[in-house]
Amino acid sequence: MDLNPRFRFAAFVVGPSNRLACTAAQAVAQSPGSAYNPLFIYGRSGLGKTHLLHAIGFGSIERQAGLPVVYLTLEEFVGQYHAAVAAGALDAFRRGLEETHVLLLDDVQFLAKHREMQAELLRLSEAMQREGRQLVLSSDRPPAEIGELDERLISRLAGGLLVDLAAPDFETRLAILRRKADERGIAFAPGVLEAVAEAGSGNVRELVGLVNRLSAFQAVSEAPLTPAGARALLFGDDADGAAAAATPPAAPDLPPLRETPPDEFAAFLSAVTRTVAQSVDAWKSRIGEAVMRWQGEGFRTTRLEGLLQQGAMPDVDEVLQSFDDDVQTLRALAAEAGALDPAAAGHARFRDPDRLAEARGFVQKLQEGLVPPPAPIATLGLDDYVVGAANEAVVRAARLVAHEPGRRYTPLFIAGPSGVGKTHLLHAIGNALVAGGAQIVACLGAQAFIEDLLAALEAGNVESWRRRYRRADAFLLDDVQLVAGKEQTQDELFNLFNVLAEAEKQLVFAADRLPAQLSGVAARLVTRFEGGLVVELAAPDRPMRERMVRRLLAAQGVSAEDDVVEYLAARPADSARAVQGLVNRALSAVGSAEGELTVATVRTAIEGRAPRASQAQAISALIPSGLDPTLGSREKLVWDWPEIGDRLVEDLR
Amino acid sequence: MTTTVVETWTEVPLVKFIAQSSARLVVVMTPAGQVLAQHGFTKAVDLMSAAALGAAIMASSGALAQQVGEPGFAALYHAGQRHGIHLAGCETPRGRLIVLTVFGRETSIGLVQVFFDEFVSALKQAAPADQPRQPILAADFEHELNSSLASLFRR
Amino acid sequence: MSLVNFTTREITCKIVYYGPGRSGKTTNLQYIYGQVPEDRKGRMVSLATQTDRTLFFDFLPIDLGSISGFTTKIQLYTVPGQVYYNATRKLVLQGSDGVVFVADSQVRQLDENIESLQNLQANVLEHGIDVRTLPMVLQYNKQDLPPELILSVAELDEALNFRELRSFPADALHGAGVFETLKAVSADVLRKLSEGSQGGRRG
Amino acid sequence: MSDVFQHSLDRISRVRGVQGSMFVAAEDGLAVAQLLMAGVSGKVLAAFAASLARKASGAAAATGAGKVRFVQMQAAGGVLLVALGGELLVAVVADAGVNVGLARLEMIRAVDAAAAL
Repeated sequence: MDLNPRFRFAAFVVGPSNRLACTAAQAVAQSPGSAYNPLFIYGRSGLGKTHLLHAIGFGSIERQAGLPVVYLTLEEFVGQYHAAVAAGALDAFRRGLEETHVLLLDDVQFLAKHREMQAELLRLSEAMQREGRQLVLSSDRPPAEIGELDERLISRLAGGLLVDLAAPDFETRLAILRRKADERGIAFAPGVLEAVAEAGSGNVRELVGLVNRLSAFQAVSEAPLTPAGARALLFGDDADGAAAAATPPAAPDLPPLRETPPDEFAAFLSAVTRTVAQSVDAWKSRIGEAVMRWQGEGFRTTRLEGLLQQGAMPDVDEVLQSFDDDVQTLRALAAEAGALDPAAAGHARFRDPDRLAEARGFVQKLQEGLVPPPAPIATLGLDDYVVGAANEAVVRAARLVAHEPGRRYTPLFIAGPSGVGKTHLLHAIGNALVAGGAQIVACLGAQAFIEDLLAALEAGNVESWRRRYRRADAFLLDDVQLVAGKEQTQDELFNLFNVLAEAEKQLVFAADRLPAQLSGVAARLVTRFEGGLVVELAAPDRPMRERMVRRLLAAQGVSAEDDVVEYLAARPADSARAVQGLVNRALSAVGSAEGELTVATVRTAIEGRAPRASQAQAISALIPSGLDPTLGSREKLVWDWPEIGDRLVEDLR
Repeated sequence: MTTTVVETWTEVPLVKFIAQSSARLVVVMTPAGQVLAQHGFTKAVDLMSAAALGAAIMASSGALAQQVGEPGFAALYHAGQRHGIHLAGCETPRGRLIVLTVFGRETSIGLVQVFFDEFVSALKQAAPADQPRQPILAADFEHELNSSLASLFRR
Repeated sequence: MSLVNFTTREITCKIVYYGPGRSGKTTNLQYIYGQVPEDRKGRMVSLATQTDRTLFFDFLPIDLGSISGFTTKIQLYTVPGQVYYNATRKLVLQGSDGVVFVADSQVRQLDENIESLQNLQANVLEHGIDVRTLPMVLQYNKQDLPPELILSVAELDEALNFRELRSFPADALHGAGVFETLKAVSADVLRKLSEGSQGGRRG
Repeated sequence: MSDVFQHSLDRISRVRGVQGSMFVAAEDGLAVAQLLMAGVSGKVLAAFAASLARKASGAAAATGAGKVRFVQMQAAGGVLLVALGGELLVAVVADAGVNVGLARLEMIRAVDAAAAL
């Protein structure tokens, strides 16, 4: 689309409301791609956004003849993109755009409607920025307010210079009206334009419309239009546009006022406004320049812009000086953060002087690597862990480890079939260590450990990930069998093991089998697992099961005779979780029978296919059990499915 | 406490009003503040500012009445701790007059109002109808204002 | 007292036309009243005697619209010139932000001008304001009279303007110089406000 | 407020011979509420009742007689009765043959009722 010759910088009327945007546009036109890339201009419609875009295009061509400049509205951009895709010439379309040195994209707020274009624009802007090609965009709102805009696109679009166009004030409106009147070669009586400017709206396009109406009216009537007539014509309260003589109604009979030129008050008004504005504007333009400079360097200047809105003049030197100091400290902090974690340095908090404290706090935390690893779950204590003959030895070892962390048995390796309470024990030990004064206790499942490492690798900050775990006072890892086949995780685990062991930090591992049976795990790890104490958790024996049933019933607030407890304990259950299932089914029987928990009702619930009166209690797939809460690892969820099978059959009957 | 008058016909009604209402200070003046008769003032400057302020208050309340669509307020009563002030206008054959009355606790606004009505009717009868007050010429406006003060205190 | 309200972004300031009796203070206001468009002015109040001598004050509120982000209103007052009315004149000066001293250019009025200027400083002092901090301009009115009856601007400056204030020749009856004077004093008052310095003005 | 006054004044006016009754602000001598026959000037009655009350109180204070409750002024053509309360007093003008005792009873009751408000 070619550029409209009427829209040049010379024709653009500069006033306090658009000085910032216009200066930035001229800077871009002088050296496209180097100064502010991308340049994003936003403001209500009719304030001159398109005019500026075209002016940048013209300015660039005037300096470098033949410079490829393209102006497109977003709608055209989308249209051309779809046409290229349809014609299978997408690559040609992309290369064509990437060749342009200055791409001017108008009304990009419509990006909200075209989701697919956002990725395309992101790719294009990265390519252009790499080759130092200038991208200029305009919209009726800032990027952050464009609906469902991709987060990365928002930061890229706002990454260069973001300037707004405000509605023109009285002076600028007046200047625009005079400029338009001269362009059309129309002369108005003095005061007419002032009257229009005074009442005029903020929208430049509307102002131009008003001038056209006035000139049309003046062309047909003989006498030149008077300000009062113009005001009446525009706001239609007195049709014939006669100059309404200002007769003072309430005042006593004044001496006859001779007909003096009516515009004296208007002239007085604009004179007073101008003189005051000059003395006020002096400090406003200084702050305006500072805003532009710092925004150019990518810093947020809300603090300075706030001052512009304020009426009274602040202490300009002090304000600018303190802003400079804050920016220098921010730069130093960003550098420091970058050394520790390259990704963190780019964060927005390092570009907003008002978030200086936050930036300083973040860097401090980074320095201490104190982003703490996951802690043990506080609710799992050692004392509410059901102890029985099968696990008595293990629990005693656990208490010893908690008592003398790092010295007694490190590492402690707990092996046992799933559901015998390994995880609960692991977290219980973790909590005991915390209670014993350990500052940082890392206690997590191997799956989470692996995912965390992958994220660090992806973000390229493995160093800070390593520091995160090496600072731990104790390291407890569940489901170690899951590291099988993952070399990088095992290497990291190996290094971590050595560092922590050397520092006599307590290590505890849990797995569903003995270390020797861990196939796919490096030998040097297996030997280290066996280096401390290996204990096995067996299935709960009968007395233990009895104790579990009693504890579970008590937890649910249900009382039951011994015969019921015996019956449940006698049922075959190879794990604490199986016992849990039995008790829950018994409880569901109680719920439906509304009666005492008797052996008869329990037996029917567990064995017989007693007809169920009603779907009394909706048994959710995840049964909240005190004993064995669901944790990160997936296989815990599978356990609940068989029960649903028979219930479905009943419902469908 | 002397009672002095510029125009003799005002003296009798004024003395009677003072006796009945036991007022402490009384000023009879034109709406411009020019004093026709006074009671209780010892210094000309006090009388001058009292007259100017009284006339200004009546002018302000008149303007205010106009704004709220009232023809005019009959009387203004300022209740103080030790003094009350009664300020009211009246029409006489010699033109509109304003009377400023300051009274203490020995009387009440009720009584002052009652006796003021009598004072006004007495003034209306006493006023010589033959020569209405000639309007003050613009040039010697200030002189006219001061002349009444001079006559009140020289005698 | 000029009220600068930053929350509602409004400024109201009070400008008093001071000067000896019949120097043209009220005439200034009446001319301004005639020029201000209907939607920009309030009702003009004149507390005067039958012979139109200002007894207490004339009052004219004017809306200047938005100046550097503030909706600005000025209230114009005149005072009675006669010495007799000093008590009421003093009241009108209360809380004024700017003064226009309207001098009568006639030769025979020079003493009254000087006396009124001194009276102004005494009354301003009584309100606890240092007259030097009060924005003020001089207007030498009735310059349209035959030269032999009046003093020239230079002579009047010599006699009255010992603070090097800005002075303006005027013919208030026909409007010459009226708005120039008002413009000068309003700009001074608003500029002083925008610099944020409250100066010696109190209460 | 005003219906309490009106009610009291109705009861007082029912006493035979009463020509006018009113509540008066003792301090200012201004009428607060009144029920007068034709020809009785409220303003004057209020002013003088208040003045009378003040003078009577002054006299009683001077002679150490304590608070004045009721004043009766017998005149050739009629009688003026004043009952004193706090800020308000009740004044009655009646012809000579009025049953003063009954009027007095109603007036005291009225002024106490007003004081209680």
